Amino acid sequence: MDFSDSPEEARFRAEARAWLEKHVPSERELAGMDEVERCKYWQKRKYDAGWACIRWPKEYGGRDSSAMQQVIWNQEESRLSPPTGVLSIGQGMAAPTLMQWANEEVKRKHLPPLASGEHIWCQLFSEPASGSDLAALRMRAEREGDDWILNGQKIWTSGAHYSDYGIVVVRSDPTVPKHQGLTYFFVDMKSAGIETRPIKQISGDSNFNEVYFNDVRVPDRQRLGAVGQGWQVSMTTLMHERLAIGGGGGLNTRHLFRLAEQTEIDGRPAIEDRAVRARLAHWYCREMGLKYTGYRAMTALSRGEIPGPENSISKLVGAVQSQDMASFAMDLLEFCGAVMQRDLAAGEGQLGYAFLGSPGIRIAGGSDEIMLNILAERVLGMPQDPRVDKGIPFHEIATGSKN
Amino acid sequence: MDFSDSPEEARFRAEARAWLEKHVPSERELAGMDEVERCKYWQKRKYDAGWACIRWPKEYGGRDSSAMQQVIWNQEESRLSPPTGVLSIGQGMAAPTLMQWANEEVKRKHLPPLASGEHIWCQLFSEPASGSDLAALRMRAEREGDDWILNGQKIWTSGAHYSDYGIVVVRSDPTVPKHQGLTYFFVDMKSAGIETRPIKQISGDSNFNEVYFNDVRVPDRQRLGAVGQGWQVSMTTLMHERLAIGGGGGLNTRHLFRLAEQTEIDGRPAIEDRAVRARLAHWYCREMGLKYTGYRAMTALSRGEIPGPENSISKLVGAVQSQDMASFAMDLLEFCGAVMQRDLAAGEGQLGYAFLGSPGIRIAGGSDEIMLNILAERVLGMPQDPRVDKGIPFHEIATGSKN
Amino acid sequence: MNFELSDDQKLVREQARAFLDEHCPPSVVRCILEGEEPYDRELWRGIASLGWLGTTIPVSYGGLGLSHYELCVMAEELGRATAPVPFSSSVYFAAEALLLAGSEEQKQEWLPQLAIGEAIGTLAVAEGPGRPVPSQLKTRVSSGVMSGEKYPVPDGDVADFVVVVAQDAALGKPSMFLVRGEHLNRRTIETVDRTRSHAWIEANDAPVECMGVAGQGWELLENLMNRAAVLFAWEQVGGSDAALEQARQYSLERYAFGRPIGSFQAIKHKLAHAYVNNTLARSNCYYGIWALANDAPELPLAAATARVSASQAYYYSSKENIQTHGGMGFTWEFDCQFHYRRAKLLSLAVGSETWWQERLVTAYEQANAA
Amino acid sequence: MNFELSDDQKLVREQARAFLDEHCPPSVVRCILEGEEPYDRELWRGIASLGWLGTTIPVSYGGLGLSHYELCVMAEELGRATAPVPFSSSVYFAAEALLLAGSEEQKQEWLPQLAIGEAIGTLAVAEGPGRPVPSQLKTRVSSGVMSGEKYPVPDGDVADFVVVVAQDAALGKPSMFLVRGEHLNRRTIETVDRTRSHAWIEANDAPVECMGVAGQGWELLENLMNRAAVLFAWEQVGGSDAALEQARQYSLERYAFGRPIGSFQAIKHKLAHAYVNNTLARSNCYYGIWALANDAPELPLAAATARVSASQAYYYSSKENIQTHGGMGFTWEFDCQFHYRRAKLLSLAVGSETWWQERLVTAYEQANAA
Repeated sequence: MDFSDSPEEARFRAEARAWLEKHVPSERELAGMDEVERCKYWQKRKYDAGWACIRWPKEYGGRDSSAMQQVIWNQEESRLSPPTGVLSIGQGMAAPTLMQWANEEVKRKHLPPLASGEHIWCQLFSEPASGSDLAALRMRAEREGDDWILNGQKIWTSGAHYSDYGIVVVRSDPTVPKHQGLTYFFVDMKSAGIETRPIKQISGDSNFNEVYFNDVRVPDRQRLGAVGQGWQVSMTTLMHERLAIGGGGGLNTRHLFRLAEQTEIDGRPAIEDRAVRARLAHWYCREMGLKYTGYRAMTALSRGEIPGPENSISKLVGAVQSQDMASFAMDLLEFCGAVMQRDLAAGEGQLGYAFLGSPGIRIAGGSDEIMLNILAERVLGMPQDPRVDKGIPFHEIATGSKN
Repeated sequence: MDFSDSPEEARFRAEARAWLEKHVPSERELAGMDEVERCKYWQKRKYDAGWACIRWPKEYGGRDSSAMQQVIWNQEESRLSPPTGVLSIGQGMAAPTLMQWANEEVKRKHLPPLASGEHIWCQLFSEPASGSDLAALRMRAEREGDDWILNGQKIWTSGAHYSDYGIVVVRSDPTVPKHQGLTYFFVDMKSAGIETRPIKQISGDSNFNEVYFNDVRVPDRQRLGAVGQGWQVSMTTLMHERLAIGGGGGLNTRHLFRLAEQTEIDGRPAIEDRAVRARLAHWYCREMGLKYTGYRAMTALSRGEIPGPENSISKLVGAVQSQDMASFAMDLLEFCGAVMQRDLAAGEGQLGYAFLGSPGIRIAGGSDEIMLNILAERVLGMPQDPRVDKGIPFHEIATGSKN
Repeated sequence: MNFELSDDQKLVREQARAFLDEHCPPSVVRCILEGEEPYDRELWRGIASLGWLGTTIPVSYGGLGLSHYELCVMAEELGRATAPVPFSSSVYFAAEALLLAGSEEQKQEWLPQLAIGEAIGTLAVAEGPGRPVPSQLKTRVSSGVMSGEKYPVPDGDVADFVVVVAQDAALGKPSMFLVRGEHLNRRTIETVDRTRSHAWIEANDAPVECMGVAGQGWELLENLMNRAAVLFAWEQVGGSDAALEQARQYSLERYAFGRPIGSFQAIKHKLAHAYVNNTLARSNCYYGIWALANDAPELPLAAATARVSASQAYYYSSKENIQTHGGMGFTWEFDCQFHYRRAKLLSLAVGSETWWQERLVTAYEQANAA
Repeated sequence: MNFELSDDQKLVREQARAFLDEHCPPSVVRCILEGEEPYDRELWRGIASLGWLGTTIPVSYGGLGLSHYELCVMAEELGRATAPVPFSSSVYFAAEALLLAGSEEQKQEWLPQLAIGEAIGTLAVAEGPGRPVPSQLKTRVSSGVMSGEKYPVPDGDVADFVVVVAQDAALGKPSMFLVRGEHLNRRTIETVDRTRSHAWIEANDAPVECMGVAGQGWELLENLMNRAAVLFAWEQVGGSDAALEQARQYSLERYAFGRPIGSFQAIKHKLAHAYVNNTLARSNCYYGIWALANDAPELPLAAATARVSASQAYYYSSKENIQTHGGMGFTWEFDCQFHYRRAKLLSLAVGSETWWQERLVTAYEQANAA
């Protein structure tokens, strides 16, 4: 057991680092660009030099690298924090789905522009009435000759307004049980009939959109998998989603230790208060547990094993902890904990921002409750809840007034 | 809002206290008696003076007192801690069931000896395969002329070995859905074919028994309610059980404060350690919340209202808290927390005893999970889990290898 | 034993609830959240016209002369409605401070105005981050004028006067002072809950009047905080019950996997825990209000007990209300955010849960040493 | 990056598990719980004959000369089996102490005997209730003889020698000493887990030998505790996994309401939480054993992190295992009690969770100050 690279890994790391240090664009170089332009700009540079999506096959724009090289590349790239965010859904979720389900023609046409950053993709799965219960989605697809006509509403779509394409799963047959009546497509987001509206969150951010489909025409050749096979195709996407989302944002214990050093309780640094110390120790242990669990996953990856359910743990533990830590940190500041006024609040109001953002982290990408179900069922092998909707035609399943 | 008695209440309290102070037997008077004898001795004295089961009608051995007078009596009696324990199931659970479901002849015959302490009753409900799911019980009753023949096993029966009678619910028809095939009896515990074995708990105590029924003959006149109505009759008993069991045993915060004053951390009293203080404060708040919830229930009672689900709360909060407090108290003693040797352990090893006893409190009288279900369903009006056994003949319901 | 509110007090609650249902629906709260107004003036006038602001102010000063029992049910209902008005500042802080420590002139000047909502008062304690310590107060009063800054001050941007605890230079100890709003520099500041306005205030040689015995400012503050803590706890319990009810209602109407999500144990037990927390907190609030209404020596312990359990209960129910709502719960459009914001704001309004835990144990020790 | 045990180390684990499955089934544990024997002698001989006791003892002293990586997987398996043997006392405490601070003679005398299980050693720190403080140790050594009492001492009733930290009268500071069992008064005492024997011991002018540098007894003890904490954490994680597995298995086999109780979310989520705790603790144990095996400066922080999370995980899984079993879970007859008792015992064996939380923050501060 050791923390150092193998000689090959070290060589690769040095090469990657050297290239990155030379080529990551400076703030000045990016001046005037919005976030989408920045990401595209940087991605194009990587693509031209053969450093884009390095684990992908060369013929689709990648480098044929190993999983471990991808991990090393990610570590090195993230050290320098170049702009990458808007590309992650297309490259991390849409692309693996295309690789597995699309025909060669589609792959050759669509994967290289994904790798180069020319095309941005988004994911259109959730609907207002189908969150945790994704397979309850209602958006309709009806066949018309060689095309399909899509009608309905999607929600929680990041980047819908700047995306070129979207992956979408829809109901092609409401008369069969819910998992059987779904079909999966990719759509041109510039198609007539698609309307996008941002959703404002309580933190004030708008990271998501609602997307309305009104008679949107999609050619049948943009179907992935067979008609009625949408659920299986979605599973490919979701498996990669769980790998893509981490503990995600929020506070960490380093922030908390620093705050406790800088804040006083009864005239002494808060870090000397044993009630504070006990809380810090508790959260630190869990954060480190996640960190080293990640190391174990990376090791498995480097040995060619498929990482297990570690990411469900990371998201579950991280989200709850981040909320409680934000609340506790605000308490440390006492009356002033509520202040979000930038010039007066500790850390420019970021505690309040973390507090308001954390409820979303506990839900996005699978709620706490769904994560616990996944761990219980898929890891511990415990039985599913009784499924009252099992085998029932979709249009006969009970729904409530809030669906 | 006030804590004092109304003038009538005060008068009653004074009367009760005066009698109690004069008549509660001294330790010397009780010397040589076992617990059962002590309880009977004291009960007989109360009965003879008209102070037994005071809320019961006079014709059944009571005093026709009000609910509030009963509360006051209980407060005054418990101040002096005379022996009462072995009578509580008969008087608190069997008697109310008889009052509601027995005919006049049975009531006149059996209630007075319950009030006088002459007869001790026990409750025979749970079975090895039916704990939380009481209605899944299997013990059979088959009709034979004017009698019923009982066969099977009951468990968790307190006091079975010294009881004169028992209330028992059994399956009289396994071919109908499970709640419909039950019938309720009272049985003479000296009947041929009844065998009792104590169950040892991990704390070393044996508060419960297994009771085996082998062709036990019970006259039909000892049936309570109609054939097949056993579930409804049981509900009467269980409603009174939930009133009878409280937070029950275990540690309280007063013990913990005292321990924290007497134990040192790094050469200072543990009570000065803020981590300790925060924990004590947390538990204290919950304990006081239970205490004042009890006051509210008593007030409701005094106004003739029926107490709500407070006792589910008390048991739920009290049991979990008692376990955590015992564990924490042992931690305060550090290495020595594990010691149960009477002459060396703090409080003569009672912490370890509380630690070992607390898992039982979390289960007896309804597990944490059942209590939460009760609160969610009966108080908050939330729906039941889907019942896969609903409407299915009992003998066709799925069972596992541990049932 | 009579550990219950009287029928009259319950009637007050019902009337308060009916009034707020009508005049303080979520749309009113949202209007303040999204707009620039510091509070809802129409609601404030309505509350004033019902006499709520003068509940515990003696009749001789223009109030209703009722007890704290009547006040606590109003607090509960205002909490339930997350009402966007400076009620707590004017009533729990300013009026209580005047009644505790005001001179006859001060009372005569301000109480009648507070009682009818013509004046708004508040209390300024904090001077930025951390737990205030009497010896370290930076705001100072010398020769009758005050200098220094205080923030956050609830409703400090709209208050006609502010009760301030400041270092009394002559004594080297804190005293309590009253300063008029017009003598302050002040600006509205952003907090986690914009439905309750807060300010940064600054005094530069602002003229002040002393309240109570000079040099006893900290003892007065402690007493005032204990009293306010009980009333805030009632507000918190009202809010917490409302958040639970919101979650419960949604869980019955929202279906997943062919059944209401409220039939899943994960949701049922979550809400049952919220119910337990709320019940324990409410019972502690009963004891707290008894201690407050009777000026009982148990007040410090009773207030801390009510305060800690109410803060915990409201945090839990407000965050799990969002969680129960799933994705919609954390959208701006849904109203779940009102309770989540308010829960945090109230939990800091008179000192954090941690602080009150510490106060609780201190009060316990003092009660048991006596 | 290679954050995993080697295939050889995993093989050691498999062999250990296979051996203990055969030679340490629940019936063996129960026999010690219910009987008068201090430990299972046959199991002890078996373990000794496999060389486990000498895992980290150099070959020159009769051991296997392997690393702590091999030792930690044995600790895990012994924890899983709740093995009733003095392994931790002899190996984590006595052998480690000799390797850290023993003189050449002491090593030559004791290590070969420890390695083959002919001698049992242990460590005595506690002198009754509370957290030991170096300046307040009552056991004293003066002119080469020791007086005082220590309890509880794990396996103190069967140990051939005891490593003791005692006040060194000549220096006024604690030193570490070795005292032979025959020079002690001792008696077996009852603890929460009778499957691991404990004693009260007393020295009356007992002859002792110094270990390590005189006056550095406390520093040695701190180091020894950090090392032992990592190994105990592995034992705890092994036990915690076994308790979870027991609960899981029962939940699949026990039916209520016509379905396995493991299909109810109350049970599923309970066990999922246990799984999360165990996984985090195990990952922290990986880091801990890396720090121990490499004598890394991160050891104090790594040990505390592993220790705290392992103590929490085992407490949770052992108590919720009983809860999952319902009524049968708290009977003497069922085996759930083994983990519940052992979890508590181990969580105190080298200092409580609270203490280690305190040590963790201290280590964090030191690491970040450096």
